[in-house]
Formats: sequence, C-alpha cells, structure tokens
Amino acid sequence: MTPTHESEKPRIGVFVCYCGSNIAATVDVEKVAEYAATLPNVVFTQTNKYTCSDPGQEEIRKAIIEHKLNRVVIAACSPRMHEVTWRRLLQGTGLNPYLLQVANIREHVSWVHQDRGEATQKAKELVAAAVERVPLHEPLEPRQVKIAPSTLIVGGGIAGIQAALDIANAGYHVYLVEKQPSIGGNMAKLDKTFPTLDCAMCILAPKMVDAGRHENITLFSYSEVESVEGHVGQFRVRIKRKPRYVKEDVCTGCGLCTQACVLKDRILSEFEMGMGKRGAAYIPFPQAVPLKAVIDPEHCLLLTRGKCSMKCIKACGPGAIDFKQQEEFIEIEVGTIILATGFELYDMSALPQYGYGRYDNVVDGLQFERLCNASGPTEGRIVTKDGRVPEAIAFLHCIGSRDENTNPYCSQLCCMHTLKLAHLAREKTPARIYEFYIDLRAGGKGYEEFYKRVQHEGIHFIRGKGSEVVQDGDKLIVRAEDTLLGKVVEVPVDMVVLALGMVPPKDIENIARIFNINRSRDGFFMEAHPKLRPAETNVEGVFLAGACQGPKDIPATVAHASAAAAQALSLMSRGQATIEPIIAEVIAEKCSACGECIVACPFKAIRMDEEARHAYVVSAMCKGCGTCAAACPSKAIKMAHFTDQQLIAEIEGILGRMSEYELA
Amino acid sequence: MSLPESNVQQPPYEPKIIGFLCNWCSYAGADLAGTSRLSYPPNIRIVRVQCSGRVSPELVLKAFHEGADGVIVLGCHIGDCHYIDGNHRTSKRIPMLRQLLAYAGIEPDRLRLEWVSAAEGERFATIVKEFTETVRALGPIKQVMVTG
Amino acid sequence: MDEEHMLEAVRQKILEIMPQVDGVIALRRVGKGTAPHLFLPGDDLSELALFPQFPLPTPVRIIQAKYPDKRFAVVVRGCDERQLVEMAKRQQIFLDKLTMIGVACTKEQAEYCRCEMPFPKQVDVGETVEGIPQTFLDEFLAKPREERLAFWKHAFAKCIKCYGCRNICPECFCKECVLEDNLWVTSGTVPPPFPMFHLIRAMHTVGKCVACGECERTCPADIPLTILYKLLKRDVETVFNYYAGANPEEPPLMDSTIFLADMDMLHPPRR
Amino acid sequence: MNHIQGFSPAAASALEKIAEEVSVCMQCGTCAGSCPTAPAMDYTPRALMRLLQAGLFDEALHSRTIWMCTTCYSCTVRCPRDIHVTDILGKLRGIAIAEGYAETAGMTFNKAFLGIVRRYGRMFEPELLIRYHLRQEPLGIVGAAPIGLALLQKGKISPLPERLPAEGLAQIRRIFEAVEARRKAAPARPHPMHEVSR
Amino acid sequence: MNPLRYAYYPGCSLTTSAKEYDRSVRAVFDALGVELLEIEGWNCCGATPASQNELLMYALSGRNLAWAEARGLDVVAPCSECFKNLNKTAQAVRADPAVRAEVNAVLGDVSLTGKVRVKHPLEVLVRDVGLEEIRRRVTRPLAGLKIAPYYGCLITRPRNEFDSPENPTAMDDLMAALGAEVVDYFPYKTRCCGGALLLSNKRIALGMTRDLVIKAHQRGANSMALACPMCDMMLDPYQGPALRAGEKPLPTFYFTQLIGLALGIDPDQLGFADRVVSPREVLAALS
Repeated sequence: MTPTHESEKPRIGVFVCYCGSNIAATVDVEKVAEYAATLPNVVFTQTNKYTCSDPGQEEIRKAIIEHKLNRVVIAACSPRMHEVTWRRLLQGTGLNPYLLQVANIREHVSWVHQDRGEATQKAKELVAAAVERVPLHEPLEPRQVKIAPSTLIVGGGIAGIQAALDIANAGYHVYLVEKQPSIGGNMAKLDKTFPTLDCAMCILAPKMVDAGRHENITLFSYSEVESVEGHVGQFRVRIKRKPRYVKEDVCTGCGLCTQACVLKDRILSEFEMGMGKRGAAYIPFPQAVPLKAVIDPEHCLLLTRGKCSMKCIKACGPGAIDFKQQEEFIEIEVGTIILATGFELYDMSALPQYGYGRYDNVVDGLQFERLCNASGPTEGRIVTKDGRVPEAIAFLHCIGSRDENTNPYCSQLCCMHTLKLAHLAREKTPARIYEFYIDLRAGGKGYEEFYKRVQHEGIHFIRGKGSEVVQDGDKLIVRAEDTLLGKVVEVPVDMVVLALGMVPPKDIENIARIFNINRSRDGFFMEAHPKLRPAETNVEGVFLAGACQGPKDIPATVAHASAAAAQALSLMSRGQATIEPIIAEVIAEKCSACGECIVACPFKAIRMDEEARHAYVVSAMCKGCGTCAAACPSKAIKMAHFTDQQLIAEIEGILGRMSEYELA
Repeated sequence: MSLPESNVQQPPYEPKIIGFLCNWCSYAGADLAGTSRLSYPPNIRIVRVQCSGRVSPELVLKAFHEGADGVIVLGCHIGDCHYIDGNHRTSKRIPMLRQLLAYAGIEPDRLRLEWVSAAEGERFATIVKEFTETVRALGPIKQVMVTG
Repeated sequence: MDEEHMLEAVRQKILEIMPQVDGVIALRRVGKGTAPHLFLPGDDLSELALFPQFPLPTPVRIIQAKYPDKRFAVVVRGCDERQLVEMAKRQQIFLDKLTMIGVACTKEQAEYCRCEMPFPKQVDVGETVEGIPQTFLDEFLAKPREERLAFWKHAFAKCIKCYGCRNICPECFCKECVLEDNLWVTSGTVPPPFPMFHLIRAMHTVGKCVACGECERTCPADIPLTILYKLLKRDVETVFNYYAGANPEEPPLMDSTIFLADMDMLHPPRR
Repeated sequence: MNHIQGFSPAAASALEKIAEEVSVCMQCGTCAGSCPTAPAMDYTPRALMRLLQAGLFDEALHSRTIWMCTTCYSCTVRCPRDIHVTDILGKLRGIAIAEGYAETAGMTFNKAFLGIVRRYGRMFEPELLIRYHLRQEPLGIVGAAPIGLALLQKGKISPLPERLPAEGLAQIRRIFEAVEARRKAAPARPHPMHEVSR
Repeated sequence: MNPLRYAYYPGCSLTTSAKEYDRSVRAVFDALGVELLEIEGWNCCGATPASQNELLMYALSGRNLAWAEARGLDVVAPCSECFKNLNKTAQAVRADPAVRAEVNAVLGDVSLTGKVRVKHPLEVLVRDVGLEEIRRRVTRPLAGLKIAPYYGCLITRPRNEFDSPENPTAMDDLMAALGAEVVDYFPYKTRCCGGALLLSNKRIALGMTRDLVIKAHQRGANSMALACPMCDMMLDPYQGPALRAGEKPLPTFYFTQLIGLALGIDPDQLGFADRVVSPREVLAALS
C-alpha cells in the first residue's frame, strides 16, 4: 500500500521520544509533542518511551500508514546514532527514507542542560526547525556501488595476519602491506605469552607461513601505502615498494650474505629492540616471512658512500643481490580496507628519573622479552649488559601510563605482561624479583589465576609506583613507597624493567591523513562508536583491527581483527554498498561557467562541459561535502539534502520561534 | 498557532546563537559533550552540515538577518577534515566575513570559527560557554541590524 | 605626457597591431563622455579616447563570447589588465586570444580613481606614476565601531537597489544574481534591508576586486563602496599575499586549498 | 536532575578546595618515593593525602609531615594525577598556624620569619635566629655560635635590619592586614568520608 | 640586538649572607653588556614560610613584580627561593583572572596583569645572552676545574619551560663553555639541599647536604657550582658541620663567580674571599 505521492501537501508526523528518562528527565516530552501539534503541516504527533525499540518503531510504522504521513520528524537522540534505523523504518513503509528529519534533543539538550524550562523550550525550537525543514526534503535514491571483492590490509602483525587469513579463507583476495622486511609485528618479538605461557613464535609462525603462502593473499613486505582515492567498493590504492636491493624471487633466505656483510653485527637491530646487532645485509629474525634478505640503505657502505668490497655479492650463490633496484609503485583497486598498524612503546627516556637510555641495565618490556627469547641476542640467558647473572631484578609498572604528564590512559595489558616477564625471570635466574605496582589489573580469562601463581613463585610485590632509579656503583637503587606499610623503601637491584606503556606508532598521523581517519584523544585511531562499532571507522569500508584502535592484548587483538574481517566480508559478500545520495548537482541554466566550484571541490569531482558552457558533477566521485555549493556565487549548485532552502528553513524554524518566545 | 508559554515574566536577555557544526568532527564532539553529561548554556541551537565548507558567508549573514545574535561555525582541525580539505575554504571565508562585519560597524565577535574534533567534548562545552557570554555582553543583533 | 600625445601613441600602437588581430577594443569619444568600441581594420581612429575611464573587461567578455575564435587587442589600464586576468581564471575571457595595449594612467587620473597601482604590468604608452596612498582607508578605520555602523546605515539607506554597482562590475557576470533572489535579499523593499544586499556583494569581491572604483562612481546615491572593498582587498594582500589579477597561474584565492593557519593573523578592529 | 555539581562552589573554604583536588589521588606513592624527608615523617605525603581524602583533617593538621617538607617540589613534578602536593602541604601549614595547633619548630620558624618581614619589609637573619632559639632550643644559640662567627668574619651578617622606607612599610603592613581579613572565616570542614576506628 | 635590560630583584640573602652572589651577578652582567635596574624599595618575597598562604605569597611577590611590569621590564631573581615565589606569582596572575583580581585588591593602587616574565640569571645567560656569546668572551678558561653543576630544587620546578625539571643541562653547558670539565652529576644536580629544615630539623638537613658533597666527590668533582643562597648556606658555612670527621671538604662557588673568573674579571671583585670553605687550593689548580 504506497502512501500518497510525496509531492502533494506535506502531512508531517512528529514523534517525540522519552528515551526512558534520558530525555524525559529534563525535557517535558508531552509539552513538546503538544506544541508540535500546533505547527504548520503537522497532522499527527506521538510520544514514545523508547522510539528505537521494536514496539516504538511499530508505533511509527502504524501511524505513517494510518495517517498517510509523507514527512516524519523524530525528536530523540543524535542522528549519528539512529538516523540509519529510522531511514530503514521509513523504507519499510514504502516512504522514501530521506523524507525524515531528526531533532537531537538528547545529546544536545536533555543531557547538557539542567533547567527543565530552558531544556523544554530548546527542544520545542529544534522540533520547530525540523518541522520547517522537512517539507522541503525531496525523495532521494541511494546509489548502489559495486564492491570490488578484495581487501587492502595495512600492517602485518598478528592483527593484520588474522584478518588476512579470515578474508582469504572466505575466498576474497587480500593485499597485505607491511612496512618492515617481514610480517610478525610486535608479537614476533615475544618469548612466551600469558597466561598460557605458549611460545609466541610457535603459535604465530604457522599463521605467518599461511599468510605468506596463501593463494588469496598478495604480500607486499617492506612496502608502504602512498595514497588512497575513491570510496567504499572502489578504493584506488597506490603502494610504494621500498627497494630491498635483493631480488625476492631469486633469494633463498640462506643468510650467507648476512654473514659476509662487512658491517656484520655493527648495527643495532630494530627487531632486537636495540639489544642485539645486525649487518647492513640482514634477515630480521630466523622465522621471517618472507624469508628474504634485505640491505639497509642507511648503513650499507655501497649505498651511502658508494664504495664497498661487496662481499655480499660474492657470498650470494644464486646472485640475488641487485643494487640497481629502484622504488616501485603499484596501483591496486580494493573494495574494503583494514588498518592494523599496531602500537609502539612510549620512549621512556622522556622520564630521566628512571635512567632509561642512561643506565645500561634499565630496559623496557620488549627489550627484556628479547633477553628471554632463545633466538634473542643472549640466546635466552637473562644477563646484564656486562654478562653478569643478576642477583635481583625490579619490574616497575605504570611507567609512562596512567600519568597526566605522559599518557593519561592505562595500557591495559602491561600488568599481565610484566607478571609473565617476572615469571620468566624467576624461572631462568636465581635472582630476587620485585614488582612495584599501583593496581595489579588481571581481568582476562585465566589472568587472576596466573597472578596468584606468580605470587606463589616467590616474587616480592610492593604496592607503590617506582618513583626513581639511581645508579650506585654497579647496583641500581629503586626508590618507592610501600604504600601498604607506609614506609619508603630503597631496593638495590642489578636490572630494572619498565612496563611497556603502549602508544600509537610515530607515523600514525600520516596514515590517518592518507585514509582520512580521525584519532581519539589518546592518539589511536578513532572507532565509529566505542561500544557498538569498535572495528568500524567513520569512513565507510575502512575498518580497524588490533592495537591501532587502542591498547589490546593478543586475544582481544585477534577477536578484534576477526570482527574487522567479518565486517569487510559482509560488505564484499553483499557485492554492493549503498552510497548516501547526498551529492551536489549543477543547475545548468543558472551556471555561468566560472569554474569556481571546480577549484573548490576537494575530490576534483566537477568538470566543465565546454560546449554547453556549464559545469557538471561526476556523481560517482562526489562525496557530498557541499564546499562547491558554498563557493558558487550565483548559488547554481544544489546540495541534495543540505540545500540552501532547507538550511535556511531550519534557521527560520529556530529563530522564528525564538522571536515569538520573546514576545510572550 | 499557539505561542509557547514562558513561565518567566520578561526573561533576562538571553542571546540567540546559531551553531553550524560539521557532521564528522564538531557535531560528534557536541554529542560527546552530551554523553559525558557536561553542561553548557542552552542558547546555542545546532544546525548540522556535512562539512564546515558547506557554510557560505551568505548563510551566516542570513542567520544574522533572521535574528541570530551570534553565529559560530565549528569544523574539523586542519588535516582532519573528512572531506580532505573542505575546511581550508572555511578558514578563509569566515575570518574574511568577520573583517567585513567589523569594517561595516558590526561587532566581529558575534561571529566565531573554531576547530573541534570528535574527541573534544570538553573543548566544545568551553567554547560554547565563552561564546554565549561574549554574545550576551554584545546585546541583541537588533541594535546593529534590521532582522526578520 | 599629456593626453593628446598619449592618444597619438595609442593610435600608432593600434595601427601596428591591427594586422595581427581581427579588431581592437578601446574607448571612443561620444559627446563629452566615452563608450567602448570595436575598431575594425581600416576604421577611422580619430575618435579614439582615453578619458574618462570605462571598464573594458565586460565588453571583451561579450565580444570574445560572440566571436570565440577571433583574435582581439584591447587598450587596457592597470585595473583593466588585472581584471582581465581574474576573469581569465574564471573562464570568462581567454588571454591566449587577446593582446593587451597597456596604458599607464596620468597623475590626475590616478588621483581621480585614488588608485594604488595606476599602471598595468606591461606598459606600452605613458609613464608610470606613483600610486596614491590609501590614507582615507585608515581615516575610516580610525572611527569607532558605532560611528562606522552609523556611517554605513546612513549610506546604505540611500540605496535604491538599481544594481548599478553590480552591472558595471566586470566580476559580476552571473546569469542569475543572488541579490535578486528573495531567499537571500528580501525583495520588494527599497532600500534593501541592511546589510544583506551590500555585505553579500562585498563578500563576492573578496579575492576578485582590483579596485577600479567604477562601482562607486556609478552609484547614483554616492555610496562610498570602495572603502569596504579596498579594506578587504588590503587584508587579502597582507594575510594571504594574494594580489587580484597579478598572476594568471594562481588559482582563485577563496576556492583554492590555501588555508589560513593562524586565525589571529586577521584581527578585526573591535573598538 | 544531575547531582554532580562539582565539589567546590566559589565560596568553598581552603580545606574544601584541598579535598576536591585530592579526590583524584590514586594512592600510587610516587610522591613519597620522591620525597627526600619522607622516611622521617610520621605520615608519608601519600598517607597524608589519604587522611585528606578520608576527611581526617585534624590528624593531618597534627602531623609532623607538614613541617618536614622542604618545598623541593619533587612530588608535584612527578604526581601522575597532577596534584600540587607541595602547595597543599603549604596551605595545611597556614591552617595549622591559624587554628592554633600545637607549636612545632617549623611553626616557630615561620611565625618569626613572617613577623620580621611584616616589621621591616625585609629579612633580618640575626633576629630570626634569636627569636627561634629563644622559643625552641635556647642552648641551640651556643651550637650555632661558631658558624655565626665565621659568617661575621666574612661580613655576611648585617648588624642592623634594613628597613623599607615608611611608604613601602605601610604597603607591607596593609598586605598582611588584608590577607588576615580574608583568613577571618574559619575554614568549613567537609564531613569525614566514613567513621575511622580511633 | 638591542641591549638587554632587566629589573633586578636581589632578595634579602643577596644583601647579607650571599653578597658575593650579588657582586658576581652584577659584575658578569655588566661585562656582558646586560643592564640591571634594581627594583626600588623591593620587599622580601616571604621565602618558604610564605607558602603557608598563597595570597600572602602572591601579594608580597606581586608588589615587586608591579614595579617591573610598570616599566615593561622582565625580572631577574638570582635566589632560587625568590625566583620560585616571583615566578609562581606571575604565572598564577597571568593564568587566573580571579587570582589577578584578588592580588590587585590586596595591593591596592596597582593593576598587575602577569605579563611580566621572571627569569633566573641562568636562563638569561644561557637563553637570552647565549652560550656562543659567552664562549667568545672567555679569556681565562677554567681548565683544571672539575665542576659538579648543582641547580638545587627550585630553578626548574614546579614548572619552567626553560629547562627540564628532572635533568636540566643549562648550567652543565654553561660551565663547559667556560672551558671547565663538567662531571655527570645526575640525579643529584636537582636533589634538595635541606636548607628549609636547617633550624627545625638540623640533623636531617645536614645529612642531605653531606650526601650531595659525598656524591660530588664520587663523581670526581673538585668543586661545585651553586645557584641559590639557601643551598650556599648549607654547602659553604654548614658544609663543615655536615661532613663527618676526615671527610674531604669540597669548595663551592656561585656559578656567576666562575663565569666572572673565566671572563677575566679580577677575583677580588667576585667575592672569592667571602667563601667559608677555602677555595685557595682549587683556584691554584687553575693554570
């Protein structure tokens, strides 16, 4: 039963929501509805306890049909929350979804104003604005866009690998771009994982190998995304492949060149977190995927000074080394994108009182992991810089986290990570182990049990944040207050391990700009909604996986990565995405072909029709920002759903009512 | 058409403020101020636009002409714009309009442009408080302009 | 160099260029005034005129639109040349089909127009003279805000909405003008309600106006429009380092991606 | 009705303002771990913050802690909650003096010091030493004699106080009186958070 | 660049127990062409006791700042305690309109805005005059001196942009620029000397002082540079009582005395004779 033809006289239904007490607490919902009934073109009003609930929506559906409504105003929560729900509801009744206007009387009224009179008055005016605007809404048909059945995944840590495998196993193609020479990310650096004490590499390597070999995954290691254009379903991505100076198809990963390199063991290895050395030609770690050598352009003598005995070339049997390799650029088109760029550790040298970067034996969590790791610089022996087995080790929690002067947030997993390190230290050395903590946060599955186990292993827990570390002879004195005893303690130890405060990678700002994502206050990528949509972003078709969205341990990262993969798959399996029909359109007869809109368009989506002497919008490229409509001097561009008439109607709705208010 | 009853006799002068907020950053920031239950004066009425680049000088003048005592335009920080650089145009149009208002003898402080990200709920509330007091001090737009 | 000599020099220039073009757009003596005229090859040049000034960019636009493939020359002063460059940026005239004959304004002409740069970049005839310092702008700014407001309310109250200022301005080439749209400027009332009509037009001059002063001279109500437009022009020059009509390659200011990083660089007079 | 009105209406007393600032303390102990004299205190700075959080103001004002503070600001620099611990201890010293708590050595020092500043506008160290030792440890003056002599030899002790000109002194006196006038209202005590076994 | 001019706030100690600090500051600033205008009728900043009442501290310091602000001059305060009180006052008045109103009410006929900047001489020398400028004018490099640079706890705390509160380096660089060897004195360079407790808790105060001297010796220093009269009271006259029998004393100097020496100013003008711990042996080492 299709309702009346939209273009006839507007018949507006106004639905005002209680939202339980969220709105009703400070806004007199009944009064607002009463007032709405007096407004022009309003033929039906109704209030509702929970408009977004099924019964709530059912009420509206019934009203639309019974009262032949052709315009709907819903005064409730923010349109960014449920506008999509209401549009789907209108669609269900056959009414075009864009003949709707939402008045935000919760986030912008009831939750922020305490005075009931003022809040109710403001709610009335926002409803009046919506009622003034909605008659001017025109039906708009969302555009369908084909979704390319492929995904770009940025970042090859456990998050990127998990998402890649989920999508590849579902039969869609994945382009996995990893900045480092090998995938594996931070997890590859770990020795054991908590709480199961699995060997990190044992559970990660199989997934790395799968990802490296999967026929549906094209791996671009040692590469970065240069730029992204287009929109969901049709992202054109330009990838920069940094030159390895090693032919990947020829290199067998035997490592002879790395042994022959003149600078062998002379350069600090990033993978070993500066605890071990590598040559200019190197393979980051034995289980690297792809297992190929790479030559470091900043240190290799030939590449920097142009002269070297090039022992690597002589050592390489198959002749894989090629110093003439250049940067390569590859263009691909993908339907969806998943960002899995992970995290970095906070640079503790910004806190001089802990001596990080000054005293040899003050290390951070990942550096200590490398000491514990069998393929690490010390083959798993926990020893001080000068090779001594430590008699006492102190682990300091919350350094660089939960601190207004550095990072106010808690990095969530460093308590558990430090507990695990303490266990490993207790297991591998006779040393006395101390842990200086504020609140030991062990909330995950099996975490509290692990904490009890570590306590049981004789680790001394001191409830008090480590305040400073001072070198005295060959001992490091950790000073803190044991707040449970109310005593200041000074504990001499041989090694201090600072818990890992997690921060976004240094180049996150650049990545955010390339993918047009904004960032939350803590600097990580901002999710579409912290509670309901943690793996989505504001850019449709771009998803987040892992710690790039905020500190996460491995189980949460894997779950989050699968969530992102699932959402990408749901888009790709649908094959189509609806693009909001909010696009600009040039009114040809009004256009004087001055081209100001062409210059103003951020997406270069407007062209000039030379013969007809007027501009026109390429609708597929238009993203609906409206900059052109504002730039056009003769207002010859109509911005669908945000036309000048509609915005002015909204203003008149507000200010018209206000002047009345003054007269009263 | 009934008039909304006001339970106060002649109310003290409450400025009428129109806020043009961009959907992706400042509008989300205003929502965050709501979910964080911050409080700020109720004088601002928010009009949602897709991008601050949508706000033409003519639209701002129209808001004043319709009786707004203050107009504030809030957009994404430069570099954060969901539409790459829609806000670059805003950063020229609104300040130049302020200059024109000042030259024409209209208090430029009635118009303000700020960048507010989706994570800056507190900043939004502070800006609204400040701007409301600024406009309250300037008095009704009727003193400088024929409205309605 | 007095007017007669300049006229003679221009006639020489025209005769020189005439063979390469299909016509020369310049001013012709009409009674005591002047009017734009398309001199065709072989026409009598005796009636050629230079003063009083008339903005030639609009005639160039109309003629080029009518004869898109023809090549013309035009006798331009400084403001004409700069205006043609700005209009070229908006595809209204085509510089590649235009040869300019640059005429530097005389002292009196510069004073008459209160012109800051009374000469084109390419001067073919006349010697350049010093630009006139824009002291009247600062005098106006010295007035307190209330006085400025009263000044403009009084001035705009005399406006009879004849659209003269818009029609004479070469930059106002829109097919349909927002000033005539009731949505923006309430129609049916004279004078148009303060300040919509005049501030909308002022905003449309930002980054385009070359301060030729014609709008002010044309206004039957003697409204000193150039004060507003020149103040905005000065801001655009100082803050964005953008000189209207100076560089054809530069995109139109207000639409380009150039952004104002520090908003305090523009400090509107609050007093 | 949102009952979170924020702790301190404008007219909150000093103690109420302190209680509000300390409300965010997470008892991490960094202040105590950074404090040079904490080991000699009956309540470490952190324990003192806990007293303030619990509203046990009398115990806090009785403590030796507030008189052991050298105002070296290490605690304030490192506090992860950005609490100005040093300034809070300073204010507690002021309240302890104003409310006539038992006289401590530090209290004598402060009173003598400010008394001299009030009288001359500048410090006169000999009078400070004499006033302090008379009240606290009369024999101490003997102990300090050798140092006194050394300083005298080096001409580092001026025999007479340097007095500000009359007009300057009047301003100084007005400052002290104005500050005392504001101090008149005894600080209202926020009620303790919960009963604590004695 | 135009000559640097500052309002000079000596503070009570610099007229008595720290007179050589005052003389060396004036001599060095004069040699470097920096003009110091002593604030007329300056009053005591209230030192540590003033911290018991914020308004009292702001008013006492505010009175001095008002004189400088009226003349558009920044303030130089050599004594770290006075520097902290004046700087905290300027920052509070600048940041908080309520504080500004209250202070101006208490001061009466004055309207302080807090525009004035308060600087320790260390900041003026290193940031405004500049190390290059000073290095150029060194005529007698302090070769043979192994200096432990001691900042004390107040120059860069609680918050002062000019250097790090935990590990400041301005004095280290300055001493190095004078040609002296500078030992790594972290973290003791900002440790508290205990001065505030000299009378009320002598034992603890002297213990803190002794620790500083022992650590300086351990780090190989043969002298120490100070920047505060209260630290000087502990590390010069009270160094004797602080050390135990047989422990080697460490000559200490105001950093401005050492700069004066390096700039070739006559040592008598710099008040070396006023030092209690005799500097003779170390100055002799200066070739």
